[in-house]
Amino acid sequence: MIELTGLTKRFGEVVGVDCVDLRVEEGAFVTLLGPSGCGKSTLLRMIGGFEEPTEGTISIDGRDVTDLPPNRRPVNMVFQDYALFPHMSVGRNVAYGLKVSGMARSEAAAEARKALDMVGLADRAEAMPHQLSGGQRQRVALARAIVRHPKVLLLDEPLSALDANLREQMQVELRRLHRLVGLTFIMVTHDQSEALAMSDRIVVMRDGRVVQQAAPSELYDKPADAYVAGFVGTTSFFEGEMTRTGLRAFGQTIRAPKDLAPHGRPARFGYRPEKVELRQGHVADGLTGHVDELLYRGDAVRVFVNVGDGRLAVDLQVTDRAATDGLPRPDEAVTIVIPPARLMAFGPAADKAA
Amino acid sequence: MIELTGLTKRFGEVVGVDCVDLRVEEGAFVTLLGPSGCGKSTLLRMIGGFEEPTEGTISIDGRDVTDLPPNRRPVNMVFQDYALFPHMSVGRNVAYGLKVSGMARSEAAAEARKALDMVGLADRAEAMPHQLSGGQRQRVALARAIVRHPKVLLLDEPLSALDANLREQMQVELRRLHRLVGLTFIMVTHDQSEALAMSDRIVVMRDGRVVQQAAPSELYDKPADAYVAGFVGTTSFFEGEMTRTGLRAFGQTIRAPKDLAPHGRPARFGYRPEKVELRQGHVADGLTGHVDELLYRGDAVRVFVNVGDGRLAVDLQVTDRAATDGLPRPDEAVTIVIPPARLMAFGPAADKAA
Amino acid sequence: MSLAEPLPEARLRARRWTAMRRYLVLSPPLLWTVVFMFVPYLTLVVYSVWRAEFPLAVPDFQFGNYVTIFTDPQYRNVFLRTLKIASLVSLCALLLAFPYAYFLVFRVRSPGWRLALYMAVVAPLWVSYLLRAYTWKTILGTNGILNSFLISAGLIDEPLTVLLYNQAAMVLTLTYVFIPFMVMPIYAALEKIPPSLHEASADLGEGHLSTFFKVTLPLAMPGVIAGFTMTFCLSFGDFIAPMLVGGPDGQMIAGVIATQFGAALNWPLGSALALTMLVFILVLISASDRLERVGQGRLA
Amino acid sequence: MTVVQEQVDIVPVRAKGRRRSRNGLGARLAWGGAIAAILAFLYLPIAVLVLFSFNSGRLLSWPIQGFTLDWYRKLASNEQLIEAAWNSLYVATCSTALTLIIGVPAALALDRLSFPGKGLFRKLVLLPIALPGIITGISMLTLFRLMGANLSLTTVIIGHATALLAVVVTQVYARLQRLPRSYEEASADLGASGLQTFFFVTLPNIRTAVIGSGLLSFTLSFDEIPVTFFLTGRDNTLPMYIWSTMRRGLTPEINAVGALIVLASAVLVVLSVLLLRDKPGGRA
Amino acid sequence: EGELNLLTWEGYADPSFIAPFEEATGCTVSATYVGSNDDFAPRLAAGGGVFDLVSPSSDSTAPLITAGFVDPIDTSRLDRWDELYERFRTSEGINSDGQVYGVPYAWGAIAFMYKPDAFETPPRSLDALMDPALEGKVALWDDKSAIYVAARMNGDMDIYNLSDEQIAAAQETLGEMRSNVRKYWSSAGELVDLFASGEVVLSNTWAGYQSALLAEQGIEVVEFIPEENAEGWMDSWMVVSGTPNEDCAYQFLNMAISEAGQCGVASVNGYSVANPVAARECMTPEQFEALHQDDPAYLDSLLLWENLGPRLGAYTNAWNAVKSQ
Ligand SMILES: Nc1ncnc2c1ncn2[C@@H]1O[C@H](COP(=O)(O)OP(=O)(O)OP(=O)(O)O)[C@@H](O)[C@H]1O
Ligand SMILES: Nc1ncnc2c1ncn2[C@@H]1O[C@H](COP(=O)(O)OP(=O)(O)OP(=O)(O)O)[C@@H](O)[C@H]1O
Ligand SMILES: [Mg+2]
Ligand SMILES: [Mg+2]
Repeated sequence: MIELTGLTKRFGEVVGVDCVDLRVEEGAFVTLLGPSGCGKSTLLRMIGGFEEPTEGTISIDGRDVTDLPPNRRPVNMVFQDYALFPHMSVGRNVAYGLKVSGMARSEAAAEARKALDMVGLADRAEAMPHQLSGGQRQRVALARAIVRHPKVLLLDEPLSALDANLREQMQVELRRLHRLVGLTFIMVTHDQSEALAMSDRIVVMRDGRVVQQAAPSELYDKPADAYVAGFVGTTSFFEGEMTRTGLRAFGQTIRAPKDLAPHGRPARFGYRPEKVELRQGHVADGLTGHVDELLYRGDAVRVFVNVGDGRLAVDLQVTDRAATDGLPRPDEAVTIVIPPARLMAFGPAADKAA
Repeated sequence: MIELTGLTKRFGEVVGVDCVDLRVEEGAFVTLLGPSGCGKSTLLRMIGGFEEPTEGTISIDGRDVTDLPPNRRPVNMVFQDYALFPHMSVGRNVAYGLKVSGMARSEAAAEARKALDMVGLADRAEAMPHQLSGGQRQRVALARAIVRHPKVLLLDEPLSALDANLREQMQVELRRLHRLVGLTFIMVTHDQSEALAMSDRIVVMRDGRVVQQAAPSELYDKPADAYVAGFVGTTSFFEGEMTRTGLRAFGQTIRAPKDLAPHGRPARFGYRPEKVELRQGHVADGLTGHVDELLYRGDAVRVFVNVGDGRLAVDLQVTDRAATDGLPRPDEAVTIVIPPARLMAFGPAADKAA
Repeated sequence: MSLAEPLPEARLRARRWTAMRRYLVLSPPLLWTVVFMFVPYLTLVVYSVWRAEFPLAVPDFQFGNYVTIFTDPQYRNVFLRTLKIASLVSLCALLLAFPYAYFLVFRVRSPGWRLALYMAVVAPLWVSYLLRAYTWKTILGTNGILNSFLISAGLIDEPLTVLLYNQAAMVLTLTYVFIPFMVMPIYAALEKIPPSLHEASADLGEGHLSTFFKVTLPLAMPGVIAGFTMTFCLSFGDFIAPMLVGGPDGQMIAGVIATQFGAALNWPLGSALALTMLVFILVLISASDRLERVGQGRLA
Repeated sequence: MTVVQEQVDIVPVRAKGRRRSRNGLGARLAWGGAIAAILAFLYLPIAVLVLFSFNSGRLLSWPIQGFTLDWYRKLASNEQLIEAAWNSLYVATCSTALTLIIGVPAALALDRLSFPGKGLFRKLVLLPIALPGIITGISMLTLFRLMGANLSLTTVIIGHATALLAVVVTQVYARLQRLPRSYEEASADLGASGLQTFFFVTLPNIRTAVIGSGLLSFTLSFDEIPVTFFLTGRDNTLPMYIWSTMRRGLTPEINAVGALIVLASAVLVVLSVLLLRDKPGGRA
Repeated sequence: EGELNLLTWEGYADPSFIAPFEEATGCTVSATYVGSNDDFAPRLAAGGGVFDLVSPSSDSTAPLITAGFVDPIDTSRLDRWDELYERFRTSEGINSDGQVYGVPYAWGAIAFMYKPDAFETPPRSLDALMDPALEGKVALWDDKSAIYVAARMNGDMDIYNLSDEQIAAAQETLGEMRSNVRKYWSSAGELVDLFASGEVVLSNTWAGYQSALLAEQGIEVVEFIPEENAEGWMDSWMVVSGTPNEDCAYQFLNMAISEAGQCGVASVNGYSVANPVAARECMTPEQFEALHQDDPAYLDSLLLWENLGPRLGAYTNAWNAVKSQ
């Protein structure tokens, strides 16, 4: 179990990580998610021992490791650029960390082979890193990290250098490996779909602070604020105000749970585009507007609707029921019907949403 | 109208573009789609005049332009890296094409301003390119290309350098601009969702040849072969054989249209993961297997199911009906039910699918 | 359109014009290199098989000059001495340059300081070669600055004469003059090593020193080879330091070549010597090039 | 010949900071001492040169005898030296202009064109930078002899231009490689002719490399000996003059010349650092 | 009008007598210096049309004449031709096919000089060069003349007709001497400097010249003719063929053998001169005597340099081999 207490890192004026408290259970797959520059890497690197915290402590299994150098922590890292030693063969790369701790050459080679086997590269032990594809290098980096049987495996954007197909494949691989070795994984990513797909638990960061930590489905369905809502999945935002009759926005009123937001004060609301319905013409209890633009996506069509001075999105599932022929056309009048349970409310202060 | 006849480009041994015939109607938005190295850029660059065709001709509006240098073709290009001249202000970048053709300075500036206005950047004319964000640079590049009123606008992966959010935004912008200026757009992309979202017509390329040209929805619903099916959208493939009772695969038989494929010969079949149903336990007339792994994606969950020696995918819409709690768990027995109309068949020769 | 069908006249003309424009760009440099580089090397080859006859040489075809070079011990002596001195110079420069470059890349944190210290080694390149070499003569002389300083400081009574007019003085001077050529490529090579490699090594349990020998040094090899080759070639072809600070045993191969073109007035022999040197250096360069590429392929 | 390309590419700066070191004071002192020693080795001679140019005694020994500007005065009235300096200036200017006129198209051709014999062309152009000047010098001497051309400053200029071509080509080529081809294509696409593209787009973007390599080849030409040694007629360049006076003996006057050259070089270095620092707008 | 480009020795174009000449004739003079007689032919061979006048020693003139680098002299245009030493006027070095190619100018000995304060007993013989006490204290001219010196040390006095064995022996002697040699000097100034800065105490020298330069710096040296005798030399001016400045050249030649040139070169360099008549006019009697202008026997006693002809290669090769060891 890893425990971070009041962990802070300042680079001169810049605050990289700002007083983070975090507990990671043994065997969990935790993802640090956030936009570029939010401090994910810095946090991970402090756990790995590559940055010294300005304040706060890090303990692993109850032991304070805050001041240990990287080579003395029970933690290994998979670097974003893999950091394979270019002058050593794959086998020697993987065995590198074993020989240091005094393991005999033959034993180390055997261990390395086992680790390579686990990532499906047992036959490439003789190859040089530059002879491997991106996905293979990735897996060598993994093997090199797990061969030392660390307590925790740190992964800094392990899939960002791979192309889409390979990324999806490696996501499945990583999940499987996690189940197989039973280690604690802490992964950094800025890709929300990756975070959703892979983790048991997601830690959303912003400006060096933790904004929300939750299981993926909880994060998607109950984002803590507009920032998370905009960052994880797509959210259509609009300004409105709760009244006694419902939610009033764009001069129209729709049904909404009474306690969605404080009455009589303008606030920000939103919904997931795939959770709402689009009807032709004007329909009561919906937001009526005109179709602006359609983006076809194969399995769905995203329809942008101009409502008053705002623009809202609706995702239509392209099923047999609503084939492409039945799609609305630009400038057609349509109404967006939002199930009240699907409305999300955010405080007025919430800003900067996608 | 652009017409390519037998257009071929060889680089020594390598065939970049292989005997392509293509007609692009005036005012159309055509996308060249294909994986890296399939010859999209080469084709576009031949239209722009940056590569000399080895064979074949290019004509624009009936005039043969095959041997004209780029500066004498009624065609302009938006480069992937924007290629804004870093030593000129935004205004001078846009006016450049006018000045070199001898337009007076003041007139050129006025025209440039108009073009910048069209992309919403009239107030940034004095800025230097490096002071702009990625999306703004993109728009300057667009303005610079359209200011010369070309007959055709070529776009080589115009959005690939932008991050996901901005890309979606620019997709909408580009569509709008296309409607606004009424020019012919020919765009290159390797991103199928971008191609689906933006174009009137998609030209799928592979190894220098055109594999299929069709409207987006036609392409998605009726891919010409396994290659297109795998490349555009997701397809789950499996091997099977048509028998009199239906389609036999993994030792199970499911219902299928009689004329789906020749009987008695092994062939390749597939379906779109979002068009099928997943049922718990064993159900007649479906493919039964065990859940392997789940990837959560917010609005959907992709379930991988091991059926016999194959692995199939099913996308479950995460709606109120099937909340995340109701999801199958790894190793649970499930059955995939494929509506017969959703089955796609590909010849036995079809290979290399995603 | 089929291949056999001839292109229309207009299209042919357009193609020809494009081709011509390329040659307009290309021809001045091409002409220059052919006339002033390729032909001179050829004339050198021609001279080398001619026979020396007063005043210069007469056409002939024989390899006597090469036979002389490879049989007369005086040329072997000078060649070996030049080899020795150039190697020593490269070695000394390496021993000074590597720590310096290492310090710049891995120990200096401020980019400003790094730039300043980098410029500090490169800047002397801009100061006259002759003057830099000459200063050592004034420093090392019997009554020179170093000796008089040591005497006035009471460290020695008699001036040291071992400082100047010998091979050590030549090595010192050449090292001084050519050290920037060693620092630059080593710096570039060290600079290219991703910091994550060092972190990965630490992560896997290695200490500083073993990381240096297992990771840093092997990856810096391309730079070391490049710097070594450059320094070696430059000092190998020097004939000025021997005349300034060399003693009676200071003759180097370039000096011998200069003599053949001067006092000895034996251009054919001189040409043959120069070509021998040229071939030697070409072999050296391509060997080091290959070594370097092997090393760089890995980092790519 | 990567040897070459690396060594002339000017000043890479790495911006990213590194991890704070965990080592103590001892290591830092040791490093500091070593670096200081290397810097002393590099700059002590130059300091000596400048210091002794003000030495009133003839003998170059410690301590210096007194302060004087005599050597500078002598130098100012030394006609031969002044003429040599002018000759050098003339040679350096002409050969720099020539190298740029030949070298920039050569770099363009190497980077943008493909033509038969390109490999040999590249090798030939780049050769002189690793080759001892003496070989360039004598090979051109044999050529001029064969052509029956008289040795003069003109032959020196041709020699310098040839020897220094590689400097310009490598630097401009390196810059061109970093310059996306799409700029030129965009320019052609927007209707500019080849010349318009070169002057409006290419040249402004390789400006710093052209100026930088020009400055470098100017300094190198100003300081050139091995090639000049074989190709000069009766006219002396400054280094040849200094060389002959040096061979004739130690004269403190040379310290004065040296001090002036150090001053000029310092100005040049500062100038080139200023000129070559890419303005933010100039970066690709 | 016109210019003159001299390829000559240091001191032969000294402003003290060149400046008046330039003023009187309007010919501007510039000079390039050689360090050895071996430099003349290569400089002319590397490309003509550069120099107008050269001043090689009489042993090196023959190749220049054979190669056609120099033109015959029209002695009728020289006012004082007949005043020159008969021995020089008719010397083999400047006469060929009945034509005269050079105008004798100055002569002297390749003497030795030493620093008196470094010796208890002044050296008399060349053996001093091998004295172990002088380790690293000797300098030697970087010229084939070193072979002549070594041959005499070996007792081979016919130094211009050495056999291969004798040359090899000389080469060996020079090799043994090397531990004593600090530097092979290649210009007058360099030798001066070696003495002035205390690097060496014994060397051969262009008699009269370097010792005078050292005296100027207040450094005392003593010249001597060793027991093994010394070589002698005589320099003459020659007109480079095809010179566009012939008029100036002849004006210069006339000046050179007049009082201006003769006393000029004598006082600047300390060399003896070729025109005793002019010398008597402008020299003090002491100087006249000191320069042996009145003593033809002294001239005869010197081993005056001779053209080595086909043997030249053997000598230079031997000397190069010494330097390469
Ligand atoms: N060595 C450093 N010196 C100064 N500032 C730093 C340093 N490292 C990181 N920072 C700053 O700390 C903040 C967090 O950086 P960090 O690298 O952790 O971001 P990140 O979330 O990993 O971003 P990305 O997704 O781009 O990798 C940023 O503002 C960054 O500029
Ligand atoms: N100048 C060239 N010389 C040799 N081969 C080339 C050249 N340009 C392209 N090719 C080859 O032609 C083929 C098509 O290249 P092209 O650039 O058109 O692909 P692309 O579809 O644009 O790929 P990407 O998506 O990676 O840009 C590739 O195999 C490529 O290697
Ligand atoms: Mg990061
Ligand atoms: Mg492309």
